[in-house]
Amino acid sequence: MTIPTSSIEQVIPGQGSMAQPEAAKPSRAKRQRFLFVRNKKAATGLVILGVYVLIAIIGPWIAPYDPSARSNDLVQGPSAAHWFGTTHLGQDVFSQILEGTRSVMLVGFLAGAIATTLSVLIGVTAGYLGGKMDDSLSVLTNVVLVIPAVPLMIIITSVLNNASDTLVALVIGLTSWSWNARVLRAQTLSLRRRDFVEASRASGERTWRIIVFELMPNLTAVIASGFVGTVIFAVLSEITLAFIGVVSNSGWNWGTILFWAQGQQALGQDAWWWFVPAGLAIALLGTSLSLINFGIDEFVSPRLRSAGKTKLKTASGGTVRMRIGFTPVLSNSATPHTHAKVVATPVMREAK
Amino acid sequence: MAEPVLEIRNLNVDYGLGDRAVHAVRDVNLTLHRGEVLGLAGESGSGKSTLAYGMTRLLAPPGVITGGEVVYHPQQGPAYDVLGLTDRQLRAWRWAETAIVFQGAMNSLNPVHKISTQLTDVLKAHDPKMSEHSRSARAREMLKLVGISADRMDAYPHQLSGGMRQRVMIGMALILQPQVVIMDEPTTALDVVMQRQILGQLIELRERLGFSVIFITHDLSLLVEFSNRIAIMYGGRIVEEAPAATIYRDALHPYSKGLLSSFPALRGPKRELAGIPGSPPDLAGMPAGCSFHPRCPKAFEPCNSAIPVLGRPDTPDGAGRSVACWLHPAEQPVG
Amino acid sequence: GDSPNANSNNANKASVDYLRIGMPNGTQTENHNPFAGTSSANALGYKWMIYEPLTMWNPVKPAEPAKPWLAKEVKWAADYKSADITMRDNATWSDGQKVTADDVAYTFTLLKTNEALNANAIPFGDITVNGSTVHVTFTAPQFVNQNKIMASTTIVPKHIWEKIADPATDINKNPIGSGPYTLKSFTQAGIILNVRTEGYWQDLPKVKELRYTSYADNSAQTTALANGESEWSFVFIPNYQATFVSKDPANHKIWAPGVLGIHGLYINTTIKPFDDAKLRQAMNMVINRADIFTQAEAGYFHPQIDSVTGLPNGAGDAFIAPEYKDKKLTPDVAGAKALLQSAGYKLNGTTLSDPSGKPVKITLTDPAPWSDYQTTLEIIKTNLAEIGIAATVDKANQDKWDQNVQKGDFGATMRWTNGGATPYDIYQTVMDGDLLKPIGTAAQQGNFGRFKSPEATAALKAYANATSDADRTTAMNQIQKVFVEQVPMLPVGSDNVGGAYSTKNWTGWPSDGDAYAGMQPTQPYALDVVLHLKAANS
Amino acid sequence: MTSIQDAKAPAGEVVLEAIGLTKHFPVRRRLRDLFRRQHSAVHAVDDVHLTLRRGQVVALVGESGSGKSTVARLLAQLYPRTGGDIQLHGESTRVKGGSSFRAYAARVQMIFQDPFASLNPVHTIRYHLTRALKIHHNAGDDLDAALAELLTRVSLTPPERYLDKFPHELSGGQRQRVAIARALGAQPEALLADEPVSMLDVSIRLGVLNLLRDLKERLDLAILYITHDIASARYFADQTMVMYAGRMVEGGDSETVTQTPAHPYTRLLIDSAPDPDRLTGDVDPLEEDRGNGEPPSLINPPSGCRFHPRCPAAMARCSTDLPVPLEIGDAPGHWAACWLYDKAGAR
Amino acid sequence: MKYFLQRIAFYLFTAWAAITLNFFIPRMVPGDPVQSLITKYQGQLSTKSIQSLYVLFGLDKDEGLWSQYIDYWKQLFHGDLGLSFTFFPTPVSTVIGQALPWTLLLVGITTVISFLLGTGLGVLAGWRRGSWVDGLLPVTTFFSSVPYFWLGIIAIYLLAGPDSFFPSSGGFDSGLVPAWDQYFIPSAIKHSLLPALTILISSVSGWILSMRNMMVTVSSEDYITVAHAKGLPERRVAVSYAARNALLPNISGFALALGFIVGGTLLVEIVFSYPGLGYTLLQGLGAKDYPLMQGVFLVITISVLVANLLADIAYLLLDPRTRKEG
Ligand SMILES: Nc1ncnc2c1ncn2[C@@H]1O[C@H](COP(=O)(O)OP(=O)(O)OP(=O)(O)O)[C@@H](O)[C@H]1O
Ligand SMILES: Nc1ncnc2c1ncn2[C@@H]1O[C@H](COP(=O)(O)OP(=O)(O)OP(=O)(O)O)[C@@H](O)[C@H]1O
Ligand SMILES: [Mg+2]
Ligand SMILES: [Mg+2]
Repeated sequence: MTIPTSSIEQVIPGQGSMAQPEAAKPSRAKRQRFLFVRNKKAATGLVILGVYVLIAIIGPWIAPYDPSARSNDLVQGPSAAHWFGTTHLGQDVFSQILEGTRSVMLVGFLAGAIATTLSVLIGVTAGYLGGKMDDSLSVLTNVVLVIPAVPLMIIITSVLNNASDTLVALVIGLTSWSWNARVLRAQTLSLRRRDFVEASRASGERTWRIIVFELMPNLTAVIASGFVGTVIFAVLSEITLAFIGVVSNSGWNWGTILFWAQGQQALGQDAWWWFVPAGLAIALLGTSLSLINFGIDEFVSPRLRSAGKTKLKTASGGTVRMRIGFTPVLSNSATPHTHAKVVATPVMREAK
Repeated sequence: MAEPVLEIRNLNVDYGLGDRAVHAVRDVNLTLHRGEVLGLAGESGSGKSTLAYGMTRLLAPPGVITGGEVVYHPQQGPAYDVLGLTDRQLRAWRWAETAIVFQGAMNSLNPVHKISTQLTDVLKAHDPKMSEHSRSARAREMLKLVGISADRMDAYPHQLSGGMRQRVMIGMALILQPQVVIMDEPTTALDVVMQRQILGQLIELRERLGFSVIFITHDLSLLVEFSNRIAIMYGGRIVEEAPAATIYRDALHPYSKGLLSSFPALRGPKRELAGIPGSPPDLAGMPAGCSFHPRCPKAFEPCNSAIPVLGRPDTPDGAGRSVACWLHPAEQPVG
Repeated sequence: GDSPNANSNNANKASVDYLRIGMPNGTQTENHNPFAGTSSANALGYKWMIYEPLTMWNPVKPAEPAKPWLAKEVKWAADYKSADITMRDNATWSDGQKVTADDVAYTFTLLKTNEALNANAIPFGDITVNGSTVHVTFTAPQFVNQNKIMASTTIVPKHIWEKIADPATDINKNPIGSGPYTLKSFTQAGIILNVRTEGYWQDLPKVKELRYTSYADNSAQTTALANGESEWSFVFIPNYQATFVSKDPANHKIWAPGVLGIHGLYINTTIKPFDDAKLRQAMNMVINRADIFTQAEAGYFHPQIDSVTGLPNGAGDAFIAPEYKDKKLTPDVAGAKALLQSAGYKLNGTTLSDPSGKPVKITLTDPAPWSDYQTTLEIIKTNLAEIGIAATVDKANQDKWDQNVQKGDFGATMRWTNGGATPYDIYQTVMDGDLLKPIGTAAQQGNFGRFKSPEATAALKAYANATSDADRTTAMNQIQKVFVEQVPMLPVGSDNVGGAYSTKNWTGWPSDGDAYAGMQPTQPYALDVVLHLKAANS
Repeated sequence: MTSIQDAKAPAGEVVLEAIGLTKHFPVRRRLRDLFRRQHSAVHAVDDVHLTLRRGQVVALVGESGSGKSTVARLLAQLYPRTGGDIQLHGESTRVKGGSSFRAYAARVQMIFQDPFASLNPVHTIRYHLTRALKIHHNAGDDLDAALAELLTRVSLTPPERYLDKFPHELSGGQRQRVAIARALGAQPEALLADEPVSMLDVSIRLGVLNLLRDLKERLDLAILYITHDIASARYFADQTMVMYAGRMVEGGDSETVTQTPAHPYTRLLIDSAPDPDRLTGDVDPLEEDRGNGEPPSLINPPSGCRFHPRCPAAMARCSTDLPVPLEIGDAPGHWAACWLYDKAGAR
Repeated sequence: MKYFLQRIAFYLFTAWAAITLNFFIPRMVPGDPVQSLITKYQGQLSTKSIQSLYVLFGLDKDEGLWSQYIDYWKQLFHGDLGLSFTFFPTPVSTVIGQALPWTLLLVGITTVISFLLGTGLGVLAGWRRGSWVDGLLPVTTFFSSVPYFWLGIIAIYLLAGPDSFFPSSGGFDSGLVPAWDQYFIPSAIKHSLLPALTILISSVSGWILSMRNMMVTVSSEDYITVAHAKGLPERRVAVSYAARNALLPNISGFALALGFIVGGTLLVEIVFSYPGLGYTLLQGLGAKDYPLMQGVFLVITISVLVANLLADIAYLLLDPRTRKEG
C-alpha cells in the first residue's frame, strides 16, 4: 500500500551529480534546499494536506452538528441542512467526517512518527555498525516484515481493551516499520563508507554523533519519504481496522463512518452519501501524501526533477521536446551566429 | 594538409532554454582532418564533453543545440549536416561513420549483457543481413585487434578489468570502421601504465585503419604526446588551436600557458610551476568580454568588454594555428 | 458429458426446481456431522434436511404440543424424568435400512457417553428398547428441555455410526439420514442436496434440489438476497424495505415472528447506585423500545417487547401472569422522574444525583462490530439522558467484552438470553442464583448482572421440577413478579425465528396467517417449511 | 615556490613509524570454506616499513589498487592491522575506539582523496571546523577566532566569507582546503594525505599542493603524501616510496627515485607517465606486455617478487624468493626490493 | 551457490523466529474459541453447550505454554498443523488447502498482471516522458490511495445487480462443482473479474511509478547514451538496455508483493465473499482459532520468505554482476 521508494534507493542527495563545478552561485544553491516546496506536485500535496490538518484541528468546532446526535431525519440525502446527508439514526454525516478527520490524522501521523523513529533507529544502526549487530537487527526486521501486518494489528488491538487513538497508532507504528528499516539500512550501507563519514570518524567523532549528525541528515529525504509512505499505510490501516470493527474506538473516524454505512447497507439502500464521502476523503488524503512523496523523490533525484520538464518553451514561444539520445536542434536560434556562412557542399537538411 | 572529415561550424549548445539557459558551448569552429588526432583540452567544465555530445546529438536533456552546423564528409558522396539528419538517418550515421568512446567504460557497457551481445548488436542494427556467424567472427576479430583473447567474448562487463573494458569499448568503436572516433577522457579512470598501453594501441590502430580521432582530456601533457593538433577550450569557447608541438613550445593564449605550467614535469630540470590563479567561470554568468580576463595576468583594456575572435595570430609562425586573445588579434578569423 | 456440472447448467432450464438458501456464516469446510456445533451441516442447517428429529416443534407457538415426526408418539411421565418414545414403522434411512427404536436408543446413548456431543447437557439416565418403543430416563426433570430432547436431536443410524471411531471428530463424509434429502456435493461455493427418490416416510417435497451458500458476512448475504441470488436466509437486513423488499416488492418478503428468547440491557446490580431496584425501574420506564425496534433492529429483527414481564409478543402471551396481562412497557419520562424523586434522587437540570448526592453515571458497553446493539445503546443513551443519567457508550473489543461481561466488569450491556420452549430459559439466564458468581469470576452460564434474589432462584427451581401445570403457573408468576419489580435487566426485544425469502420461484412459506413453523433455514422446522413449498408457477 | 631543496638525509624527529605493517582483508567466507582450514584474504598490504619525520613529506606512489590508501588508513588506525606495528614517537600504539582513538586522532590526521565526498553536504563549513576543534578541545575561549585562524591558515580569506557556506557552494580546491583545515583543527603532528589532489582540476591542484608544503614548513608537520602521479611526488616530496601489489618496492629521496629509478616497476611507471617531451610516433616500448599487463590478484599474489610475471628482467629466482630491500648505492638511502641489485649475487 | 546456502541459512533462522512469534502472538489474545463460538451464535447456541465444546476442542485439559510449543514443533515436523476450532474437526491443512488455491489464483494472477501492466506502462512513461502515459499517473495515484474494500463495495454496488453480468460474491456459481470443464472455468473467471479489477486498479499505480522513476534514472546512464550512439533501433535501446536494467530494483518489490498475496488483500476477499485464505484468516482471528491462525501465518511467512528467496534467484539470473565470476 505504500508507494515503492525504489528510486530513492538509487540516489543519494548532493552527491555525484552535484559534484560538477556548479558551485559558484551560493544564493541559488542555498535555495535548492527548499526547492522541494517549489515542486508543483509537492506544493499541491502540501496545500491539500494543510486543509486536512486545519480540519483536524478545528473540525469538531466547525461541525454543524454533534456527530453522534440523533435526529428525526433518518437516512436523508444531501440537503442544505445536511450537506452529506444523514445516517440511520439521523446523524449528520458531514459532521462525522469533520470530527473524524482528527483521529485519522492523529493516528496517521503518530503511527508514521513511531514507525519512522523505529526504522531509523534500527535501519541506520544496523547499516552503520554492521557485523553481528547488523545480522541480528536484520533478522528482527525480516521477522517483523514477514509477519502479516494487518492480521497482527487485529490481534494486538484485540488484546487491548478500548484502544484509544494513541494506542492504535502505537500498534500500527510498531508493526509497520520494517520495510523502511530495510530501505534505510541499504541506504546507510552505501553511505557509511563515504569519505565524509570516514573523515569524521578519522577526526575522532563518537559513533552516535556520526549516526545522528553525519548520516541521518543525509537520509532526510529517504526518511521523509518513508514517513509519508507510512502515514498513508497507517491511515489505511486504521480505517481498515475500524471498518471491520476490531478497533473499539468510541470516537469518530472515517473508518467508523464506513463501518456504520456498511453495517447498515448504505449502498444497498442507495444511501451513497453515507458511504462515498469518507472513501473520497481517504483517497484525497492519500493522494496528497503521494504527491508530497513524489516531490521528495524528485527533490532527491535531480534526474526525476528534470524528467518532468520534457517540453521546454523557446524564446520565440515554440516548444521543444527533450529526448534522450536525440538532442533537439533549434533552427531559429536566438543566439546570433557570429559568422553565418552557407555550407558550400550540398546539405541534406530535412524539416522534422 | 589532408582533407577535412568533420567540420564544426559555429556550434552553440545550451543547457535549458530561455533566460536560465547555460551556454556551455559557444560559437565553436573546429575542423577534423582525415587521419589526424585532434586533442581537445581545457579544465573541468570548459565544455569539452558538451561539444562532443552536442555534435553527435547525444546530449541528455536539458541540452539543446541552439545553432551551428556539423558538416560531415563521407568517403564517397557529398557532405551533409549531421544536425539536419532525420532520426533514421542519424541512427544510420552513428557508429558507422562516427563512433564514441566515453570516459567511464564500466558505465558505457550495459552491465546485464555479455560483451559479445553488445558487440554484435551494433552489427545487427547496421547490417541486418549479416549472418549470425559472420557477426560473431567480426566481434572476435575486433577483440583480437585490441588485444583481448576471443574466449572473453562471453564475459560480462564486470568480469573484466577497467583496462579491458576500455579496450572492448575501443574495439566496439572500430567495429564498423568509422571515419571518426571521438574519445572523451578515455583513460582518466586508469592508471598510467594502462593508459599508455591503451593509447599506444589506439595510435597504432589509427595508423593501420586510417580513421581520425578527437581526443578529449584535461591532461595536456598526455595530449602533447599523443595528438597532432590541440585545441584548448575555456568557458565554452575554443581559445587556441595549433599543432601539438607548437602549443607545447609556444602557447600564445595566457590560459594555455597557464595550463602548461600547471603540471610538474617528471624529467628534466624542475621547472617553474605557476598555475592559474582563481577558479573557473560560472557558465551561467559569464564575465563580459574575454571570459578569461578575471584570471588573466596580462589582461588589458579590451579584454573586459569585447570578445576576442578566434583567428590566425600575428606571430611569425602563425600559419596553421589560431588563437582568441586580444594580445594576438586575429589576422583572419577562422570559420 | 462426464462433467459433474453437465446437468447443473441451470441457465437454460425452463423452470426452476431448486431452492437457493444462504447464510452469512463465512467459510465452510466439509463436515456433515449433525452433532458438531462447528460443522457446516449445523452452520447452514442442512442437517435438518438429511436427519430428522423425533418430533416437530413450532417455536412460534411454543405452548402448542409438538407434532409427531420420526416418533409416532412421545409420552412423558408427569415428573418429566422419563419418556416413552414409540417409533413410526415406515421410515427408512437413505441407504434403505429401516429406522428403528434401536437407532433412537443408540443416538441417546451416544449423547450420554460423549460429553462433547451433548450440547444441551441433557442428564440421560437409562435407555431401554422395547420393540418399537424406547424408554428413556433422566436424572432430573426435563420439562424445560423436552423439546431440546425430542425436537432438536437428530436421530442417526446405528449401523453407520457404531462403525465411526470418534463420533465427535468425524466429519461424516457420506451422511445417511432419514430425511427427504441426500448430499450431492460439497464445494466452497455451496452445498447441494438432492431429494430422495424413494423410501421417505411421507410425501417427497416438490423442491428437487437445495443449494446452500455461505456468504462472507451480512452485507454479502443481503446483497445476494436483493439480487435474487439467494432465496431464503436468516440475516439482519438494515432498512429491509429499501435494501431488500424494494428490489422486488412482489416477491421479496420478510417474516420474523418472535420466540421465547430475549435481548435486553443487563445491569450490573453490584454497582452503586444501580443496586437500587427503584433506579432500575425508572430506567426501564424511559427506554424507547419503538425507536430501538425501528432504528436499531430495522423494524423487524428483534420484535419489540411490550409486556412488562419481558415476554415476547405472541410466543410469550400464554405465559404472562394475570396481574401483568395488560401492563405494557411504554416510555413514561414523567413517571420515571416521579419515581426517582420519591426514592430520594434529585434531578438538577440535566444531572441526576443519587440519594448520597453523587451524579448518576453509567457506561453502556457492547462489542464494536455489532451495529444493531450499538445503535440500541446509542438510543438508550439518549433515553437515559432524559432522566439525567449520563451514559457513555463503550464499543469494546468483542473478546474483551466477553471476558468483562462474564467477570461482571461492566456497567450495563446489551446481551441476549437463552431461549427454549418455556420462558424458563429467559429468566434463568437473567436471574438464576445458582449461576451467580462473585465479581471477577467468570459466570459462563448466565446471571451476568450478579442479580441476587433467593425468591427468583427458588421459583426457577420450582418451575423446572414441578409435576403439574398448576405448580408451574404459580412458579412462573412468582418469577415474573421478581423480574418486574426488581428489573435485573431491561428487556428490549425478542429473538426471532424469522427469515427473508422470495416467492419468485417457491410459495407456501409460513406467515402470520399460517404460522405453521418458524422461518429460520437452520432450525429443525426448516424441513417442515421445505415440505410446504410449491413451485410458484404451478 | 620554485626553489628545490635537495633532499638531504632525513634529519627531523620521527613522528610516526610503520614497522612491517600488514593488512589482509578477509574474503567473504562461503559455506565451502567452512570445511577448510585456510582462509583466503586480500593481501592488501604486506610488510610495509615507513617513517614519517617532522617537517618532511614522504610520497607514496603506485598504481591503483596497490594498497596506498590501505596504508594511510592503517596509519590513521581506521582499520585494525593484521600484523606489524605502528609507533607514535617510538611507542607502539593500537587503538580501536573511544578516548584512546581520539587521543591518537589528535596527533595523526588524515585527508581524503575526494574533496567532493569528504565533506558532509548537509553541514556548513562552520560545523565541520567547529567539530574538528571541539573534539580535541582546541577551540579555546574564542571559537570564532579559532575558526578564523584555521581558515586563514589554509588561505581561505576572508574567513567570514566561507564559514557559513555549504560544501557544494565551494569549488573543489576550496573544499580540499576546508578538508585540510579540518585536519589541522586537531593540531596534529602527522598528516596523512590520501591522494589529496587527484580529483581536482589541473590548474587547482597546484594551489593545494603548495599549501601543503607551506604547512609542512610552517607547522613542522610530518606529511604522508599519497599519489599515483609520480611527477608530483618528485615536485612535492622529500622522499618517495613506490608500492606494488601491497609491497614496497623502492624508496629513496624523491629526485633520485624519479630520475634514476632502480626497480623495473618504478621504471615502468615512469616510462608510462605522459611526457610532453616525448612526441607522437613513439612505438610503445611495452608492447609485449599487452594482455597480461595487469596488476596481479592480491588474493593469491605471485610467489617471490610480486612483479615478476610482468618484469622484463625477471630471473629464475624472482619467482621463488621474496626480494629484500637492497641498497642501490647511487644516493644515500636509495633502496629497491629487487634481486637485480643483489650485489652479493650469491646463491 | 554457496551464497545461496548462506541466504537459506538466514531465511531458515528468520523462519524459525517468525514461526515462534506466530505461535505466541495468537495466544496473547483474551477469550477462547468456545466463548467466541457462543458469542458468534448469539443465543442460537445455548450457554449449556460450553462444557461440551470445551471437551470437544480438548481445551478441558490444562497444558503449559511451553509444552504446547514443543508439541507445535513436533506436529510441524510431521506436516501436521493441528485441527481448526472454527471448522472443528477439520485439520488446518485442509482448511488452508481449500482456500489457498483461490487466493493464489485471484490475487496471484492479479498481482502478476498488475506488475506486468504497471511495469509496461512505467517503461512507456519513463521512456517517453510527457506522453499520455504520464498523464495517467495522477489518476492511478488517486485510485491507489483508495482503500481496497471501499472500491470493491462501490464496484459491487455499481456493477453487480440482479441482471448484471458480474456476480457479487463467491468464487463460482453455487450450482457447480470445481472441475476443469466448460461450465466451471468461465464461471470462476466471471466471479474473479470484479475482485481482480479492484486489486488491479488500486495496485497498478505503485508499479507504474517505481518503474517510471527507475527508467528515468537508468535513461541517463552512460550505457544508454552509448546504445544511442551505436545507432541501435529505439526499441532495442528502450527494452534491452533501459528497461532491462530498470527492472532489477523492482524485482525485490515484486517478490515482496508476491509474498504478501496471502495477507495483503484480506478485505477484498471479505467484500466479495471470495473463498480465499485472507478471509479464512479473518474468521480464524474472530474465533480465536489458534491452530488456524498459526497455520495461515505460517503460510504467509513461508511464502514471503520463499518469494524473497526467489527474488534472490531472479536477481542472480537477471543481474550477471551477482553471479560469481568464473
Ligand atoms: N545538465 C546541465 N545543466 C546545466 N549545466 C550543465 C549541465 N551539464 C553540464 N553543464 C555545464 O556545462 C559546462 C560544460 O560541461 P562539460 O561536461 O562539457 O565540461 P567538460 O569540459 O567535459 O568537463 P570535464 O573535464 O569535467 O569532463 C559545465 O560548466 C557544466 O556545469
Ligand atoms: N575494505 C576492504 N575489503 C577488502 N578489500 C579491500 C578493502 N579495501 C581495499 N581492499 C583491497 O585492497 C587493495 C588495496 O586497496 P587500496 O585502496 O589501498 O589501493 P590504492 O593504492 O589506494 O588504490 P587507488 O589508487 O585506486 O586509491 C585493493 O585490491 C582493494 O581491492
Ligand atoms: Mg567531460
Ligand atoms: Mg586509494
